[in-house]
Amino acid sequence: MVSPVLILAIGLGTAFSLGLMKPARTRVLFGITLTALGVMSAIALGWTLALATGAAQTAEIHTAGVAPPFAINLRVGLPEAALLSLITLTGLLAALSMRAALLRLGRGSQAVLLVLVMAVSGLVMTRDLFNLFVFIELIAIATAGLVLLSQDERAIGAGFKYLVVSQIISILLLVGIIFTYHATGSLNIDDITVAPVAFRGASLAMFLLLIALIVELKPFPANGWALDIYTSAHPGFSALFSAATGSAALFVVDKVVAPAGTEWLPLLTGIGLLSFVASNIVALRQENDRRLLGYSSVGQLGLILAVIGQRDVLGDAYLYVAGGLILSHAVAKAGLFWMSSMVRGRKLEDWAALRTRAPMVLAFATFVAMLVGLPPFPGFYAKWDLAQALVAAGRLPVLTLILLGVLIESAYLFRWFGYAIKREAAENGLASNPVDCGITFATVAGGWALGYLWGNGPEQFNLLATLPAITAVVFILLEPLDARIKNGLAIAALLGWFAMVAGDYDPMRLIFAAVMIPGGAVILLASFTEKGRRLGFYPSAMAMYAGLALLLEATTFFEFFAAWEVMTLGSYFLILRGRMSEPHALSYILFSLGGAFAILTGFALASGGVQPHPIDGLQDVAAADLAPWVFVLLAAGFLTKTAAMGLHIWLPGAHAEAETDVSPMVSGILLKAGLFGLFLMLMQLGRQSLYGVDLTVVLAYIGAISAFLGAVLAVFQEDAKRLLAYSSISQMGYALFGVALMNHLGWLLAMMFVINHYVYKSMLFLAVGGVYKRTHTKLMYQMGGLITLMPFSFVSVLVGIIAMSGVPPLSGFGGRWIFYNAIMDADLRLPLILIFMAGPVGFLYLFRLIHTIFLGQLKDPHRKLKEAPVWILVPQMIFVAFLIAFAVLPGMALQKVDGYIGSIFGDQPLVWHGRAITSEFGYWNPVAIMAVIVMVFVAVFAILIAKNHDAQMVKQFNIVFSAERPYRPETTHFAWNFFAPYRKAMGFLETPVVTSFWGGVTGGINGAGEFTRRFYSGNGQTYAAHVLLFVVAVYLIAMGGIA
Amino acid sequence: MKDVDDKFLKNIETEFPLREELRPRRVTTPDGQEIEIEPLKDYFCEAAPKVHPKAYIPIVEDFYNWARANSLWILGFGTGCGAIEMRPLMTPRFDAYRYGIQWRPTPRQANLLMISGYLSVKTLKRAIRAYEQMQGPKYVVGLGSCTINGGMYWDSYNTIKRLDQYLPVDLYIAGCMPRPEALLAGFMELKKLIKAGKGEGANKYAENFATYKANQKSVIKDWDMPDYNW
Amino acid sequence: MTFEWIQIPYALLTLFIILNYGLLMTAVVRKLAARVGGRPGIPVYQNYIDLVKNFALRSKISHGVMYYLGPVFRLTGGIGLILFVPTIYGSSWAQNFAFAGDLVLALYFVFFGTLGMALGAGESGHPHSAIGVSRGLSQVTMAELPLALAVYAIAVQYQTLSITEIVAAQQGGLFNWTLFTNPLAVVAAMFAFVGTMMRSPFDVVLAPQEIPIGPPTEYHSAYLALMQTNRAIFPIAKTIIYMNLFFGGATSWAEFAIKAFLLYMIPAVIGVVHPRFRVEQSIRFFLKWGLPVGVLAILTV
Amino acid sequence: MEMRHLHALLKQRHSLGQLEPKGGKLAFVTVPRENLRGLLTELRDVHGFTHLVLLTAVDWMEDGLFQLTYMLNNRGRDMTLGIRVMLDRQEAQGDSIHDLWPTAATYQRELKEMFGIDFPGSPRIDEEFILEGWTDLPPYRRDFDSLAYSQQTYAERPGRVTHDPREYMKSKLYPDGV
Repeated sequence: MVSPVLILAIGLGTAFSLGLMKPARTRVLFGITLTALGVMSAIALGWTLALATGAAQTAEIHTAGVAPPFAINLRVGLPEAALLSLITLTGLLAALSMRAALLRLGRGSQAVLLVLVMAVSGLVMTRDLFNLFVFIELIAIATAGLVLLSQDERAIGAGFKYLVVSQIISILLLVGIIFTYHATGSLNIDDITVAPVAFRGASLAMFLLLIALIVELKPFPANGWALDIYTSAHPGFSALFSAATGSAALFVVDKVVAPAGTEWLPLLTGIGLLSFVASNIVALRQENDRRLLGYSSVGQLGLILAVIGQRDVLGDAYLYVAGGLILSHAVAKAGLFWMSSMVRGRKLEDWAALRTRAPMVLAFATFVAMLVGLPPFPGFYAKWDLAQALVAAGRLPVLTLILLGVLIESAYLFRWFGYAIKREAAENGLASNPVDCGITFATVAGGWALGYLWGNGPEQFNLLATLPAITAVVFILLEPLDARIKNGLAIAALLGWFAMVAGDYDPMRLIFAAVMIPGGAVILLASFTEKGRRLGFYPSAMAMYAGLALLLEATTFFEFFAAWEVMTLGSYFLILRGRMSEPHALSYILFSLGGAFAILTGFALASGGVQPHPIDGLQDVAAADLAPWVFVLLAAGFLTKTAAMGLHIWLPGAHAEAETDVSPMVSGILLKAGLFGLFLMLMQLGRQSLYGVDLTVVLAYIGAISAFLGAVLAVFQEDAKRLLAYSSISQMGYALFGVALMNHLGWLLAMMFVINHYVYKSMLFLAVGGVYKRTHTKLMYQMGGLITLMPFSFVSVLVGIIAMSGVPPLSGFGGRWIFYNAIMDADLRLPLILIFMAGPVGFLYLFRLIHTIFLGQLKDPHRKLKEAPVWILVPQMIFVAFLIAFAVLPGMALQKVDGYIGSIFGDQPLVWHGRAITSEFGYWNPVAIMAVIVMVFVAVFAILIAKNHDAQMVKQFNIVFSAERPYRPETTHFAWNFFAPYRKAMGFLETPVVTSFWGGVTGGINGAGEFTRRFYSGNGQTYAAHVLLFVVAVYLIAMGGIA
Repeated sequence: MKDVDDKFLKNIETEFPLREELRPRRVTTPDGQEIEIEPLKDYFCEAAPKVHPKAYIPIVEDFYNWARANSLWILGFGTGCGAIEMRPLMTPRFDAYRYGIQWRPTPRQANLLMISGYLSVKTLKRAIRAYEQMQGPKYVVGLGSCTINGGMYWDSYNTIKRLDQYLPVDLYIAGCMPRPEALLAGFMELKKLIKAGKGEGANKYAENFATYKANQKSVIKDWDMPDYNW
Repeated sequence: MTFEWIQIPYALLTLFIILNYGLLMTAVVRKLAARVGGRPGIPVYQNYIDLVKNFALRSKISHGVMYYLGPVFRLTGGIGLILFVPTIYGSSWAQNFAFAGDLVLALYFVFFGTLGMALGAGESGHPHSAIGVSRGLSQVTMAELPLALAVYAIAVQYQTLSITEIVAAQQGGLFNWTLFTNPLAVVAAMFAFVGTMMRSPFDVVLAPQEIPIGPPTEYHSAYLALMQTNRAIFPIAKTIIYMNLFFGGATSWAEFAIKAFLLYMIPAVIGVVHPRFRVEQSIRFFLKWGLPVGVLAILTV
Repeated sequence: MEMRHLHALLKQRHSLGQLEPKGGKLAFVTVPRENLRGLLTELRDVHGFTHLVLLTAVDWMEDGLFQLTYMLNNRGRDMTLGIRVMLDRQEAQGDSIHDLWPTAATYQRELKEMFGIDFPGSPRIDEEFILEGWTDLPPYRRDFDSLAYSQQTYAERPGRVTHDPREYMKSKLYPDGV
């Protein structure tokens, strides 16, 4: 093993030796610089590997051969080694990224870069306070020098401001060091630990040390100077500044605070949280990509500072959590800065240029997911463990603030990602070249590798090692293939997985699995219509299906949550593919993440920090005091997914604007995940009361209100897919109501809805999508009379709406029959009224759907339309056949589930004999119903044929029109505002109360961001004053508490 | 014909242009194709009316005719001042309902068209349309002298003078206007005709379709509909 | 109960009786209304003549498949409704095919004909048809609500969904009728009854004066004849359900005839003295009067 | 008297013709075409003639003129004033007043169809009013011979005879010729 001191030595040595060489041979010089950085990285990596595998022990290096405090000592443990690798690698890649500037400015700049990397590395290794000071000074000078590399004029100002502030920091630090020496008699960090920190001077010393280091972390609001650097410096350097310097500074804080004692931790927590939340709020309003990244960096550093503040409760997991967050931040932020060097424009929208390069989009997605802490990246694992620890220690407010911050952060990051995918891409907006791309992809690879490493941690569930997740990743690699081949593979993968696992599931899980996995395969048949490569679709879809598959497999809280997040992420990318879906996908991911955080908190509350915690263990807390809170949190999360009224506003847009084959996936399948969660939760927790209110009753009310309002809103839609989306809200309301009844038949009803809603909603979305493919519009009133041109689509819509409205003989009726039997012995009477109202209202929008599209007057441009593409029809016809079969033989799916639910509730209200079903109250004989109806229908039809077989077939204008004739089909088709009389009576229900509420919330946060942003005036003196005021304020608050 | 001034007629514009909404037009389909729309062909059925034979068994036809006679559904369409004379038929004093006579608001369900008085050319077009949209067997009754020979509108520039030139009239009820009693008497006559199997106006119209059309088109200059309004 | 072949002729017989009863009764009601107005009115057999006449029309047109099937759906809905509900309590043969399903089936099958008719009318392409359907559906959403609540109330009251059992529970005297044991539910249900019988003040669907005549505007000949047949059957079928649920059912055909007639007269009488509601007015009416009664009914059971 | 007073008042600003009173409440006056608009506007806005009762035309074929009559009514004082404008029959063009009274547009459409008098700028002026597919002279022009037209256009039932009512009734009532 080479000594790690060589990292410093090589850095410094090369920097000096550069000065001795001929300045003209720039390429050689640059090569030497790179080599030096490469060697430094290699050493760091070697140490990391050795330490991680246990091949080496933590190295203590004493310079000058004497023990501290008489000499400087350096330490390289695993965290140090990992950070060193990060710093040196970032340095190497940054050098590559800045190659043009470095070559232009020659050896001096390269030397400064090397010094910076060396100094940052030294900062990590050293255990001596004064040495620390020296390195910080070195960093300050080197940074100021490198800032000037940029050709941006603002960089000069930024560099100057930076120098001013660093001097303040240095002074504070120096005074702190002097005080410390005075107090402890040593400058070695390890000695401070031993010495008592009892008297006032010591805590003041500690305060000065810490505050200096904290200001180095650019906390909000004392950070105006740093943001100017991010905005104006070369992005290659900004990456280094954010990833390497920031991480090292954090490490130093950690180093210093560890001996100082736990009483300092709340200070760190407070500053960290303030910085995290506030920076993210301000970032919401940023237009400039690099400044936004700057705010995000500040926020992330604040987050990690807050995590350092939690080191007392994190215990063994501390390194895992903090490390995960630091590495996620560093890799992602560095990657984004380097990418920004390729994007020509500085506006966020300019990133749309990335869209032309699929791998770049992948890189962007990777970095965004890493920053937000989504699976499978280290931040995700870290976030989970952090939440567990915080809840176990009773620090819910801290967790809440962190999650709030993450949510805001995801808001602007995903908005930005949405811009990149959806906005107009400028010509030549991307200055891509092999080197920059290489840097970016190296970073991406690093990110994924870290994800794998973190998943492989002790006692962890490695997401990337599961078969479904691997499949999803494989589909990223398969991207160059033709879409049809990929589609075939995807279907095979889904069916294969189902065949593999189906045997192990209980009947209820089996139904969910059948809907989610082979059900997904059936919908994928429709994707055969798409030609070309269809980049991005299959990885996203397979990620979603992987999430669903893992969800069903999950046995522990973590597995469940991880699967949930994977599913959310995959579906977000899927939804974002829609043509107009940018804002809707954003609101989808935000609501989903909000819901997911509720689930996270709920799980953490339930597990009490015990890892891993089996899902079945949830029932152990059912009797505990916190059980109702767990119930509320989990339910909130699941209700967000099922889009219960109040949390529904993401759904209509997301489902309506998605692509033809995506809408049925997200509507027919994805919504069921929420129901699945509710089932799991209720099975374990049972009824819970909060302040005397039975929470299942609340759920029932929410379900009933969703069922009713969803239906009413659907009635007023002009857009066919939006109508179906609102209808989903209503249908999920029914299912929710059934689940919340907490009796056997209620659950059976919900299961029936799981099957039925999947079938008919997928069918209707596909049919409407097929029509959209031909007419290029979703506005129903622009269509009309398509029945003769698209008979198959018509049949599937017809069967779909009969089934959905519950009219016998199709399967929807079964749902209604079970519903009536279920409510017979329920105590809930009032919400029933809403459910009863919802039924006929549903009839309204369904009729409108079929009438305005297929009946009425055919429009001019549609006269020559063809039937929808055959591959869109195939799944529809499968669904039609299934619906009819299921109507006659409901037992084929329900009987087993019925038995299973019976085993949960310990009763068996339904008796199945032959094809007939009897309950305590009534009976249902589907075969007889079908037979009678078919017989009567055929008989009446025969009479009509006998009389009217010779009827003259007429055309669309051959109608009696009060003795006039129709003018144009557009003016004859009664379609727009179809239920105008209904609107007159019930239109008040359309008032967008919920939308206004959420609009107010986002508006408020944005307003806060706008207000806070004015704080940054751009004036160096003001910034210096900020820093001083910040120090004074913190002093007053902190010393008041500590001393 | 002494009044006729041969030099008078000055057809300024003999050919009336087809109305804009009926002219062939080109539209772009959603796929970007250009297609030709011919409204009269694409939106209206072009088939000619058919002659419908009587039921094969005479007694069945007699039974049907009896039913038709006792279930006269009048199209609620008042063409002229005579419409006012129909309203009393619904009142207690006359009550036509007792004879199986009812008013229907849609031609599809009506089988008796009452031309109640003078018929301007503009209304004639609507009357023809309404008649053709009724389903056979169907009957036409002309009310008042205006439908017989023009009556007081004998020299009007805008009213037809002889209804049977344009529609197959089964029965005229004379008078200016005929009173409700006369109308009832006329209905009784019509019933007799129908029961006797003589109410074959629809078939007559189909048989002499060309003649009727020629007559109609000679007065309706802007023929803006298909030849037969199904 | 299970199926035996003899039930088919029995059911056809029931159907025959009800069809004739319906044709005669609607004519009698019209005649009564005429007499009130001082007119002689139509002959009582007029419905038969109209039916024959419409079947005997020679020329017909068709607007398409759904237009053609609309009346078939409509009549199937009416006939099916009769067949799924036991007509005479205690009769060995007038039970029809009630073994196929219970009250829930009857409630939901009502929509079968409505849906088919609406679709058929829709394909005719006539705006009045669509307007009529829009009005009718809007109105029915609220009009049916009190019935749903009342049905739930009495199902809970009798602890069964089987119509036969509900009728059985009402036997043994006038005061065993739901009318007296649960008056609130009956009042609520009667709101729905009046609201869905297509009579004034709730006949804005047809509204002959403004949108002649709503959904059936384009229908004629045998199509119309099928719909007329349904017009005779369907109100009776509905009346049978109400009779069975709220008024003690019928143990003989005579009782059936009297009860059905009296029930049918309720909307007829209300209709002749009330002007028409607009859709939003009737919706508000049901919200204001029907809904509270229904809510009381389910809360007090 | 009131009418004369008004006439005298208006005469100061507009070139009015002689007032032709027809009883106390109704009078007519003729104005040149170019004075029409100003006069109407003043009558409407200043003198309370807010109601356009009718706008009609008379065909003075022999003089080669069309006469337009604008009947205005002052509701408060129960006065009606008829304004006459003479137009050249050959040119047959009037000035649209649809911006003063929107209803005038309908009258002007009727005049266009029945007399062939054009009112440039009037809304929907070229659309058919009550005639459809009319191809002949405007039917209210006096050179249009309604009888001749109807005989040439509409089929007649043979056997129609015209009686002199006086002679006919005499023969009916006193068949013996007493």
